[in-house]
Amino acid sequence: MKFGILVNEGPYQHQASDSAYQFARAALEKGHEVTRVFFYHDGVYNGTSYSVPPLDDRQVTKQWSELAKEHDVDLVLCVAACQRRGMMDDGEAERHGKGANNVAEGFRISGLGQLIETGIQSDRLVTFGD
Amino acid sequence: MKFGILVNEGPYQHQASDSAYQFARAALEKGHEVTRVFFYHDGVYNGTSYSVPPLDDRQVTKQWSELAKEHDVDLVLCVAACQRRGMMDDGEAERHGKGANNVAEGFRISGLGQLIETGIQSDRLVTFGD
Amino acid sequence: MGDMNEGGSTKKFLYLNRKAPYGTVYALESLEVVLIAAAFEQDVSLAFIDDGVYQIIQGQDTTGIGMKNFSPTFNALGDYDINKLYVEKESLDERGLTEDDLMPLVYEDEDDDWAEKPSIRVVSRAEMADLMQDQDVILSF
Amino acid sequence: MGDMNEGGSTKKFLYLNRKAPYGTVYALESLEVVLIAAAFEQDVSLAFIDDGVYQIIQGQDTTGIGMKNFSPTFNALGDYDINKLYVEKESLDERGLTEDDLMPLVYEDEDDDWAEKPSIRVVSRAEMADLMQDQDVILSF
Amino acid sequence: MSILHTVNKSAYERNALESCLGHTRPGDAVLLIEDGVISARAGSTAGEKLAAAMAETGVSIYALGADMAARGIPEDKLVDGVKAIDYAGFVDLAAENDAVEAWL
Amino acid sequence: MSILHTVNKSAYERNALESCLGHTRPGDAVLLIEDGVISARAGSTAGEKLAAAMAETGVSIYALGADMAARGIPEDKLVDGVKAIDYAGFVDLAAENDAVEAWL
Repeated sequence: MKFGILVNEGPYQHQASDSAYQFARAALEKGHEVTRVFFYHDGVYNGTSYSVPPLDDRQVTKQWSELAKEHDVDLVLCVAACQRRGMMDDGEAERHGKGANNVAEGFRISGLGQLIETGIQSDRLVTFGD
Repeated sequence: MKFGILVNEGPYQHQASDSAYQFARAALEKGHEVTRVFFYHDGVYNGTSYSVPPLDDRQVTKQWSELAKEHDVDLVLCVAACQRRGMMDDGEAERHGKGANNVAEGFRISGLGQLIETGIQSDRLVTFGD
Repeated sequence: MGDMNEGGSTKKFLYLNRKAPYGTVYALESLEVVLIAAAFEQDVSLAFIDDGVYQIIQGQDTTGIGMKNFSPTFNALGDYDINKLYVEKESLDERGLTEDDLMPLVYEDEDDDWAEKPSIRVVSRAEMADLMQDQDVILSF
Repeated sequence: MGDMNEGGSTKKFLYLNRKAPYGTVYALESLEVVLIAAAFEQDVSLAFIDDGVYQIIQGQDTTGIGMKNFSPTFNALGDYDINKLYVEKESLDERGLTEDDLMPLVYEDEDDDWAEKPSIRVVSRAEMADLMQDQDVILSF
Repeated sequence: MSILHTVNKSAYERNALESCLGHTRPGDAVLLIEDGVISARAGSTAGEKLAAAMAETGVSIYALGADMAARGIPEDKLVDGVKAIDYAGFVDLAAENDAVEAWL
Repeated sequence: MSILHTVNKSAYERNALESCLGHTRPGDAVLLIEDGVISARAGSTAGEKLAAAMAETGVSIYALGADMAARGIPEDKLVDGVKAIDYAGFVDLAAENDAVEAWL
């Protein structure tokens, strides 16, 4: 079965991203496909490459990056949410003439259409938020 | 009277930062002093220089920077919260060997002790959160 | 925007709005998804329950809080063929609100000589529960 | 850490904990402030009401959710002279909890030959309300 | 001693207002801000509870006008006894009371 | 048709569980995750409401074991009829029902 996942909150403040990650891992372990994780609202902060959590804490961004690499999961950060919240890839930084790429490996910035597309193309869309 | 302000949430997702800003403005207009605004938890995202909100939306970070400049308000981002959430000044970027300065003008990164100090030195501490 | 629906399938999408506007961004960013969704030619419904009914209340004036009043955007939904806005009666009642307190949202029915019709349908909690059962994708923020 | 309290004044600080641990970060980051506060030699109290009582429940095991179990840190508070942890009885009752379900937090009383004493004081809602009236600074997260 | 309590969430969504009202003392002030103002609309179930609490607890209840306007609540739709104030009034309340307690 | 409803907040803090239970149909499943598991502790006021809802609505109630453990709730302290499951069980529920509805 194809699962799409929506994450509405950033890392650390809420458990949403942790729960989504555990769900994605479990789905993959059961042989399902996780087509895309769409990060909306504060969820885009999950993709920051600038995070340096304490060593004894979970490394939220790194976990997602590794999941994407291992299982070819598409991690999409909503572009409009990124603009409000200070997340930039090279293209965005160049377009706005400020900032620098702070998007971690395995994540990409794209439009809200990717969320609708996930809803259409996956068998189930599972949402995690506050 | 001396007011200290604590902001627990980032910009846009919650109204906390907006309410805190309006409160600070009103306090200053009435002749009070706003000694410090301490940004904790996701509140540290208020200090990102990488934000490019839509032009018809409020510019949260810029408003704070201007307030700090006009009224000499100390805007402090909690260092531990910054590390988890990907906010860095030059010193932090150098220390961790990654990232770049994404702290906006008028904000500085410092320790939680600054929050306690604000509680001690101000007449009232007013908290805004989720 | 052309045919964005590559798979060709049409699904029923329900947008579940349970939160008040302005205190959190969810109401605004939900509406932004709905507007994008219009290009995908899916079957779109919006549900307003609990404090979500305040999203479409009349007379919103955000001057004093420095935020943009996005409620006029709801008027545009009809032009995008999004005209099924279900509002739960029990949620209105609890809050001391009636349908008259809501914005008079309308659309033009192309199957009925472009007659102007109301987009808002006040339904009971039981009807709202039935509506949910009938969906393929339910989005909550 | 020396005398961090430059002004020389001592204020009464109350940390208001109303949220469950792990679902949100507030419980953990509140505790981090309390630990820092210890260096400032203020009069510190902690209040646990509503779901906040779950922060000091026994037997927390976070293995399955991939997060760090920070509840052992509460054991260290006594060493920092933070030994006034007020827990609201009504909040425990509602949730089907008793004092026995909480961690047995203690401190050594230097004024009583270092006798080990409980840090947790279960109080009524009315007593909690009185406690709040007695504070200079109330921190909520 | 008296406390200014702030409540920023609706009584329909969260228990913050109820918990706050259970911890006030006569002479305290409760200020509804952000989504909290929704609880103060007349003719609502939360509004009735608020009216009862005012009578029972001897606290004064305020609502931030800017947040009421954003949520389409005119002053004449406020529960009797709740006073609409602006941010300057918020600052005054914070100064007049001895401490500010946020019910987040 | 059936729905898997997820509730991630405690019934003491928010109205999500109550609102969810008012919108279920017989055959639906409700899964308590994160702070939501607090509602399922036996001997609590929320637990009693949950038991009543199960009897009245014909829904199945589940709680995520990992979140229960983190909050110190052992399986034998669950309200009768609530089933503890792991993340794999969560995935199964999402697959078995026709849609997943998050009560955020």
